Amino acid sequence: MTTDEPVLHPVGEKLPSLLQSGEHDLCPGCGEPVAIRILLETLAELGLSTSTIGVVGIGCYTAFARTLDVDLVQALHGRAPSVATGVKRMQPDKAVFTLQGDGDMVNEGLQEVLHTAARGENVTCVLLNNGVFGETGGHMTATSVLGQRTKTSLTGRDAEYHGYPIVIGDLLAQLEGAAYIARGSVQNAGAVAHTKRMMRKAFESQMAGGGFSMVEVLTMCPTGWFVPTAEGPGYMGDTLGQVHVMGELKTR
Amino acid sequence: MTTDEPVLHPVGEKLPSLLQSGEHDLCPGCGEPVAIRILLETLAELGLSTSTIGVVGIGCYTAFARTLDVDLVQALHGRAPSVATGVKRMQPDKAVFTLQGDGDMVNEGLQEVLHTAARGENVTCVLLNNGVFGETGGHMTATSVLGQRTKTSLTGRDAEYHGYPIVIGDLLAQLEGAAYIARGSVQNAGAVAHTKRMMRKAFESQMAGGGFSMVEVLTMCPTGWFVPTAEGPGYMGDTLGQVHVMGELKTR
Amino acid sequence: MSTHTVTVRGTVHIDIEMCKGCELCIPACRPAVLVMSTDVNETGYRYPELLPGCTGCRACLDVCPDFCFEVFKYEHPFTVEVDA
Amino acid sequence: MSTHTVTVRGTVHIDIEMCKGCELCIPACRPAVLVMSTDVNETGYRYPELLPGCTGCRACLDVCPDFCFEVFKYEHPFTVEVDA
Amino acid sequence: MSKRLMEGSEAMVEAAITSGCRFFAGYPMTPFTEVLENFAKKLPEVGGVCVNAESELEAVGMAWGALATGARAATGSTGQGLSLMQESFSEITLAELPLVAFNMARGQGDYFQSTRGGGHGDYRHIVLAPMDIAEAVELTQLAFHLADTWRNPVLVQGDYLLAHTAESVDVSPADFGPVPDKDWAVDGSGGGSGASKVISPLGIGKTNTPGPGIEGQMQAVADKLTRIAAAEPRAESGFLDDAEHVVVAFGTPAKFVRYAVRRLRDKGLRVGYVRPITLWPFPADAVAAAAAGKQSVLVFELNAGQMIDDVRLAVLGSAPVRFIGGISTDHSGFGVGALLDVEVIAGRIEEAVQAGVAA
Amino acid sequence: MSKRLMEGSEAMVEAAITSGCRFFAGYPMTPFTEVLENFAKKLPEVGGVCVNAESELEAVGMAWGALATGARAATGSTGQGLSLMQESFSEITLAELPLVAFNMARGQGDYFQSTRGGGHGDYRHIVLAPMDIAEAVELTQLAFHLADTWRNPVLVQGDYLLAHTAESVDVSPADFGPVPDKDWAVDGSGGGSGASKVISPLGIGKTNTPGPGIEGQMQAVADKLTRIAAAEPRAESGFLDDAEHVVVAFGTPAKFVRYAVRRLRDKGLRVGYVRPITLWPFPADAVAAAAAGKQSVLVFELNAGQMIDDVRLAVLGSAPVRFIGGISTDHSGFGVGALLDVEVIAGRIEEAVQAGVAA
Amino acid sequence: MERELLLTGIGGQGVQLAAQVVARAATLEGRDVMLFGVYGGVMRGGNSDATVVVGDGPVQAPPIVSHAWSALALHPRYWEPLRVRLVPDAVVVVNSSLFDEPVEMPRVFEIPATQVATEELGNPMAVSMVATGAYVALTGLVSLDSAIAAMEESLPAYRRQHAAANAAALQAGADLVDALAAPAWPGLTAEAPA
Amino acid sequence: MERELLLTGIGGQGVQLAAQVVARAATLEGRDVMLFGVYGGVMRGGNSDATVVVGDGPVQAPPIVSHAWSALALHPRYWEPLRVRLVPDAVVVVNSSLFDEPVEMPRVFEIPATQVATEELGNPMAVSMVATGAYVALTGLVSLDSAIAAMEESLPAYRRQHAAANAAALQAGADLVDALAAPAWPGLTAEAPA
Ligand SMILES: Cc1ncc(C[n+]2csc(CCOP(=O)(O)OP(=O)(O)O)c2C)c(N)n1
Ligand SMILES: Cc1ncc(C[n+]2csc(CCOP(=O)(O)OP(=O)(O)O)c2C)c(N)n1
Ligand code: SF4
Ligand code: SF4
Ligand code: SF4
Ligand code: SF4
Ligand code: SF4
Ligand code: SF4
Ligand SMILES: [Mg+2]
Ligand SMILES: [Mg+2]
Repeated sequence: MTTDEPVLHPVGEKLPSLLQSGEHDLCPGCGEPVAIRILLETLAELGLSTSTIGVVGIGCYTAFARTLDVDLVQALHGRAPSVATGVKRMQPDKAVFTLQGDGDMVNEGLQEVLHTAARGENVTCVLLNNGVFGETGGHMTATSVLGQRTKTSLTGRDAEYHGYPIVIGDLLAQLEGAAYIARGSVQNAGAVAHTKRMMRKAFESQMAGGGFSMVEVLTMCPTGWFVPTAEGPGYMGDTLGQVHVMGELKTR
Repeated sequence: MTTDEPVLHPVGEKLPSLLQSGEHDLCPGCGEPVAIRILLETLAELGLSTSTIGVVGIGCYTAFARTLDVDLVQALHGRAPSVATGVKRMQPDKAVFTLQGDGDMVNEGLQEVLHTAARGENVTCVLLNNGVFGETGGHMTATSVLGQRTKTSLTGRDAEYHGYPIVIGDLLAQLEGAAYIARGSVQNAGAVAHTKRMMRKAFESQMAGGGFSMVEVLTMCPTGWFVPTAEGPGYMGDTLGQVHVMGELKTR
Repeated sequence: MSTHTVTVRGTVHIDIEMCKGCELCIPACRPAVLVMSTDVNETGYRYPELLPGCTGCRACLDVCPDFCFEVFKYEHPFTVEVDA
Repeated sequence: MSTHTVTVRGTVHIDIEMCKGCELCIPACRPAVLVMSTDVNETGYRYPELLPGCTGCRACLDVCPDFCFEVFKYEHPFTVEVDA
Repeated sequence: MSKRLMEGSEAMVEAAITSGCRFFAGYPMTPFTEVLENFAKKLPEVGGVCVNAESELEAVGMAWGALATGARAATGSTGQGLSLMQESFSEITLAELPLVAFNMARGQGDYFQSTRGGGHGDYRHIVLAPMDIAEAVELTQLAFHLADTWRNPVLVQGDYLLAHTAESVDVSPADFGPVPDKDWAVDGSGGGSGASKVISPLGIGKTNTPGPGIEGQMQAVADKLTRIAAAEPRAESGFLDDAEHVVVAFGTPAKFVRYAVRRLRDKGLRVGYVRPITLWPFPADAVAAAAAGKQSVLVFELNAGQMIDDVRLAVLGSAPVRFIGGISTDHSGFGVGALLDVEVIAGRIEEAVQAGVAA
Repeated sequence: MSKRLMEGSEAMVEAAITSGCRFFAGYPMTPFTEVLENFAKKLPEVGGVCVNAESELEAVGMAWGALATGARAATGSTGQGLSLMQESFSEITLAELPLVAFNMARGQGDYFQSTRGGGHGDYRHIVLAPMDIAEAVELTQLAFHLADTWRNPVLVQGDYLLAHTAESVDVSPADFGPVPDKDWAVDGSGGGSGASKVISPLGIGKTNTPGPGIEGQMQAVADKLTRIAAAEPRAESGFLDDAEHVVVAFGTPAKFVRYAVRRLRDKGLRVGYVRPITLWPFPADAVAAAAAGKQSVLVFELNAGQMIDDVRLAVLGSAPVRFIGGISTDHSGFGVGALLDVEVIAGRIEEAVQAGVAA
Repeated sequence: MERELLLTGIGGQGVQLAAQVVARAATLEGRDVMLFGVYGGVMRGGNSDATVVVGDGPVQAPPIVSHAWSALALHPRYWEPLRVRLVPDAVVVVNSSLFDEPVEMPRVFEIPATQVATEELGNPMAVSMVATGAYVALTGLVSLDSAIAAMEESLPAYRRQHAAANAAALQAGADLVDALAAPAWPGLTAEAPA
Repeated sequence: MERELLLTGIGGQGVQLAAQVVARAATLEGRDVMLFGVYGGVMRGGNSDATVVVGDGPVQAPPIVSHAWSALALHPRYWEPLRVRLVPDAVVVVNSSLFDEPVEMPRVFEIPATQVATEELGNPMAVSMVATGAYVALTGLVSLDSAIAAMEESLPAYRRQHAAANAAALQAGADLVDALAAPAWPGLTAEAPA
């Protein structure tokens, strides 16, 4: 190796500019922080750092309410879309987003997000979909796919016993009030880059007054799935990713 | 006219066998009693009179809880599908239905019906969809269509201001747990007959263990729409009927 | 006054006191043998009256929100002469 | 022992104390210049170490859940000899 | 401004708007519906927003969001709809957001829900119970002021009669003096500066500006509630001077009671009344003072007996406390029953007084 | 059956199942989650059903439906989740369905919610507050019995410690004697007979068999609650004989208090305790008896002061009542804080006693 | 001083409009007013009652009054429960066109309101305005001018075209009675109604 | 009579298993037992504490005890807050392999548990079992036999294969100490542990 002092150009900061600290208690191999980085970078790149209000749901990601360097409102489990509605109506020029998990958005708060979308509310909902209630110990949620392992479906979700998953992105895409709906993932670096473009489009749509937008991000939960961290992305691709398929589901 | 005493065969009883009284306080020209007749006749014709439990929501139709000669549980506004779930799980051999309005099912209880459907719960939800909260005075609901007149949209529902309608039957039909979803109406005698066939199929599906079924019936609410009773069916055809289109939306 | 012949296959009993005058039964009747009264019932509503020519199709019963109709078919249809 | 030549376009700083050993960065690195340590950090986790040949693509940074990476590109790429 | 004839719902909405309320969300329910209808009509006229929320849960969530931006905002329903909001009511109190909520109740059965906090945990809402429309106007305006002053929710408790009676009233803006700056509100400008904010019931802050933590937050709110309890009790009383008996009642029924007491005075009965205007904080001192030395304290409320607990806690055994109210509603359940009659009430007071004298 | 080592959540679930509970629905929330998990595991083994409901609102609705068929059924959550169930709690009480609900609370801040009815209207749930697992087993079994006896919901109030502590316990079926027939339950067979039924909170019946109407139903339930209030108060007490001071506490913290009192007795302090086992009906007579002639009544609860109202209502000024509890939780908010320490509690009792003597 | 007026009739007769007219007229005259209407929803033929209290200071009476100074009875169907709430010498204006039995009270004024509206005015919708005209003329609770102004205020936009006919009906009612035969306020002197 | 045992260590050392073993063993022996474990979730290196109380009748102590008769300390990191809750003459078994500083209390038993587990048994996962073996041998709170049976009961199905190694570790721990050097119950006499 040469020993000269070569000139270095930073191409990736350790922390996104909108994160006060990288420390967190989330599990090793968790996909949520990765998705949050995408969100924060997008906001900064769109110049929205000083004109954004986020509304945070309740799940593992809630821990980030302390570290995101963005004005935030902490909502109750499931209620973020309505809170975001109230925020947006009073601050119509600001970028308003929610950060929710599948338990939060698709179980407890299914009605909230659907009505918000139907209303064509001009906010962006960000869904971190891992198919489990991570925070309470990895139980099955309304998005867990058939065959998926969770704490309450250790041998895989079974339609007969547990019912069928709700493919929330597709459902939201049905609603006329929805302007932009897309589903990405943090399965690998390519997916991250792809998802980031979706995130950008969603906020661009909001800032253009397009109506409701939603970016769903499939995230690994090795803890709830009972898989080694390194196998998380692969397991996700084989299970969640087969049903909640990546792609833009609605553009307007 | 001849004056002989000719032989008469009854072809239509005044009251369905499952109705204790035909008196009710619903408005002139209301479509709800017509839909309820369809439901009751179907139950009787399928031989389910003594093995049916109904769960009634809150709306104008609630007045019928006193007169339906069927075992009933009165639920709170929006909550009937969960109550029906509890009933069905303990009485799996019985026919279990809900009777709900659009305000009840699609506003307050949207989440309940979607989760019940996704779970593939083997119950039949009957929706009386008039696009208004009739009971509280005719306000716009989540199913009111663009241009529809209601107490809160006297000049017609406007997407920009009021958001878009939820086409609930179509949405439910998306869910894998749904076995039979159909939309009829009581617009005229033909529609009544057609809707009755749908009602029959829904209960047949339930009794065969098919999973979730739903029959949506478009009903006139001349009071909430501010139209003369005789114009109710026509107005319905021009508004609600254009968006919530009659037909079988899912069969399995 | 000219007359014409009408076949009568059925008939209806109308509980006029139950009627709320909504007129939904009127267009439901294909042979158009229901017409609204000029008189009102106890509650103040006009109600349908039957002209000859009922087919016993029960369309009126099916669309009436107030359970006013009972429908019958004659075992043997017959004809009557009515004013045109 | 044979050697071969590797072009170095970038480098990363790894905050090994932040690392929770999930190994997600390992397959993310196309040139496969990240390998897990045999040693553990203060909290007891193994962590990635950089071999020569980084391209500065920031894939590791993008997939790391624990904000361990800082990525740089060299203004002038250079080559090194490494053991095969 | 001269007096105009207005229904209670309309007057309260105008009062809210003169107080600067610019956001409302609600879901129809008798007898609250007209409050929503009036907000829907009048807020857009002043550049405000009224959302016909899809349910009570959405309604309170929307108000939460609007409040977080520093706007004056409100929601409401009947007690039944408010039951659905209890999780939010509890946590919004911990988050110290100045919500105003209208409970157009069915009868007076919601006293416990309103005053004890129907939700989980330690929290209280200031509860204002007007007896008629003129007072409803005044207390609605006060509600927004108190909410902002204390950063605590305030409930305006009415009923079917208050909503649907019309009175000639004057709704002019009221000035209660300044309220603290809303430097806690979020407008989105804090991002990236290291000084962004978070509005949370959990006592969290940011890494750079840590919050008090959950225990600290709960304790801070509890301490504040203790201060409110000392500062804000309100009551009205009458005919106490030489009274031997005192009747306690609140809300619309108190207007019946007051009228009945006046009639009984005309008949020579030495009876007075005290009317809690704030249900929480309960005007325990006023009630205790009114009860002092009386032969009996009679409690009239349209429920199975709820405020009577607070009366007993105020009186603490120093005078006998008797219940002369009860459940009363018409067939609709809207809470306007046979007991809402001055004659009946006067009769119950007389009976109780005689029973007391006999005993 | 011999004793087995079981966590509280597991023991309560086994107790429920031995009591014939065959339906459960719930939604995870710490520290209630394990109750749900145990029901999910054990109910299918006995032919019962546990539904992982999609939210608390669904959960209570499902239980409502199951109860209507005559099954023994339950739901639960933490106080926060129960806040979402308040509309249903109120109305299910009016519908007279024998719900059992578990509140695995975070601390003791839900006392008001549990005892005053957090929802609208006049209703009460019987509230049982076990102090440890053995008692939790017994009271869970009693809960199902009381619910059926009175056709009224019963709440079993626990906390983080109760859920997560393991004890060696014996869960054998308990026999509390017969309960009334469930002739009101629906099984679908009534249709077409003219004798079909309707289960409703609104007091309606059918045309053929009219109900009492809404006022009648509300009054009937209120009257029943009065009878429950007389029949069902339960309390435990100790060291009262020569005591000069008495401490009142409930639930798990009462076990700390009892232990602390015992230690203080060893040190010669003349202090006793009384522990409400039913929070509603509150054992006012037992507390009043315990307080009679004492120098002070000390109330320890892990909240800002809620049960103290009931203690004051029981004692009615006949002895000074002092609060020695407080808000206390760890950073998670789960309610296990620094006050849950025998030393600290004993210290507070000693201090209060000395302050009382000094005063 | 407070003056109470109870109104009763059935759906469709215009009871609520009559109550509005009196209440708004009194408001126009600077009095304090309270108005509470109870009506059984949309159903034709149902009960329609209302209460108006007019005071010379803030109204002390609660919205449901148990002792009323006067009544306006357009239809006998729901008259009885209202009658028991009148003071013994209450001023009672009765639509004699529909009351078969005479009302046995000391100060009853029988007005053939339905007959006047239908036959003289050719306007069956005007029953309540005829009776109201008579009531205000008899009592002077408010002036006829105020009543007419109040009637115009009370009509929703889409009914403004009825204003003139209603005014005529009020006048016709007033013309049926002796002005101030039962004065509401002390010191009122009889003038010809405007 | 009640005997309290506080356990402390860090995530991964097996503290919760050790607590289970003692609690279940006592249950097997017919004693009344209470067990409360607090552990900081999934994170490696976090705090892992537990409390066991064994009684000869229903346990009176609350789940968080402020005066404990004994302690088992596998790691020094969270030792201090636990130490203050011990009675002055508490029986303390310390994993001397990881404690740099000696514990200054009258009845401390230093057991090189990590060293024995790693070096002698070649089983680094067995640290807590070695220490538990020593503790039960020293105190007789439960018998070693019961501890072994309880250990088998405590293993989840997918870990049953570790039973023999754990049994050996318990025995190895017991062998490190003088049996009943600190007897838990009155009247216990020293026998060679089984
Ligand atoms: C009303 C309510 N019910 C239940 C909970 C408990 N709870 C907290 S987080 C959570 C699950 C969160 O799941 P998800 O949103 O998918 O987030 P994840 O933990 O998977 O990131 C639940 C059920 C709660 N906080 N509030
Ligand atoms: C929780 C709750 N919110 C509001 C209401 C008030 N409410 C009663 S009926 C009704 C509307 C019913 O609408 P829908 O179900 O469409 O029936 P319809 O009256 O149109 O037949 C409402 C909002 C209620 N009963 N409960
Ligand atoms: S439980 Fe799952 S979602 Fe939660 S932090 Fe751990 S891996 Fe992430
Ligand atoms: S309001 Fe509408 S739905 Fe209700 S009874 Fe009248 S017409 Fe029917
Ligand atoms: S039965 Fe048919 S033909 Fe006869 S009246 Fe009715 S609709 Fe007309
Ligand atoms: S449909 Fe029925 S209610 Fe309507 S007019 Fe005909 S008979 Fe009367
Ligand atoms: S920047 Fe790219 S090449 Fe360099 S270590 Fe990271 S992933 Fe590998
Ligand atoms: S992805 Fe991050 S946390 Fe995971 S092993 Fe690599 S550096 Fe460590
Ligand atoms: Mg999740
Ligand atoms: Mg409707």
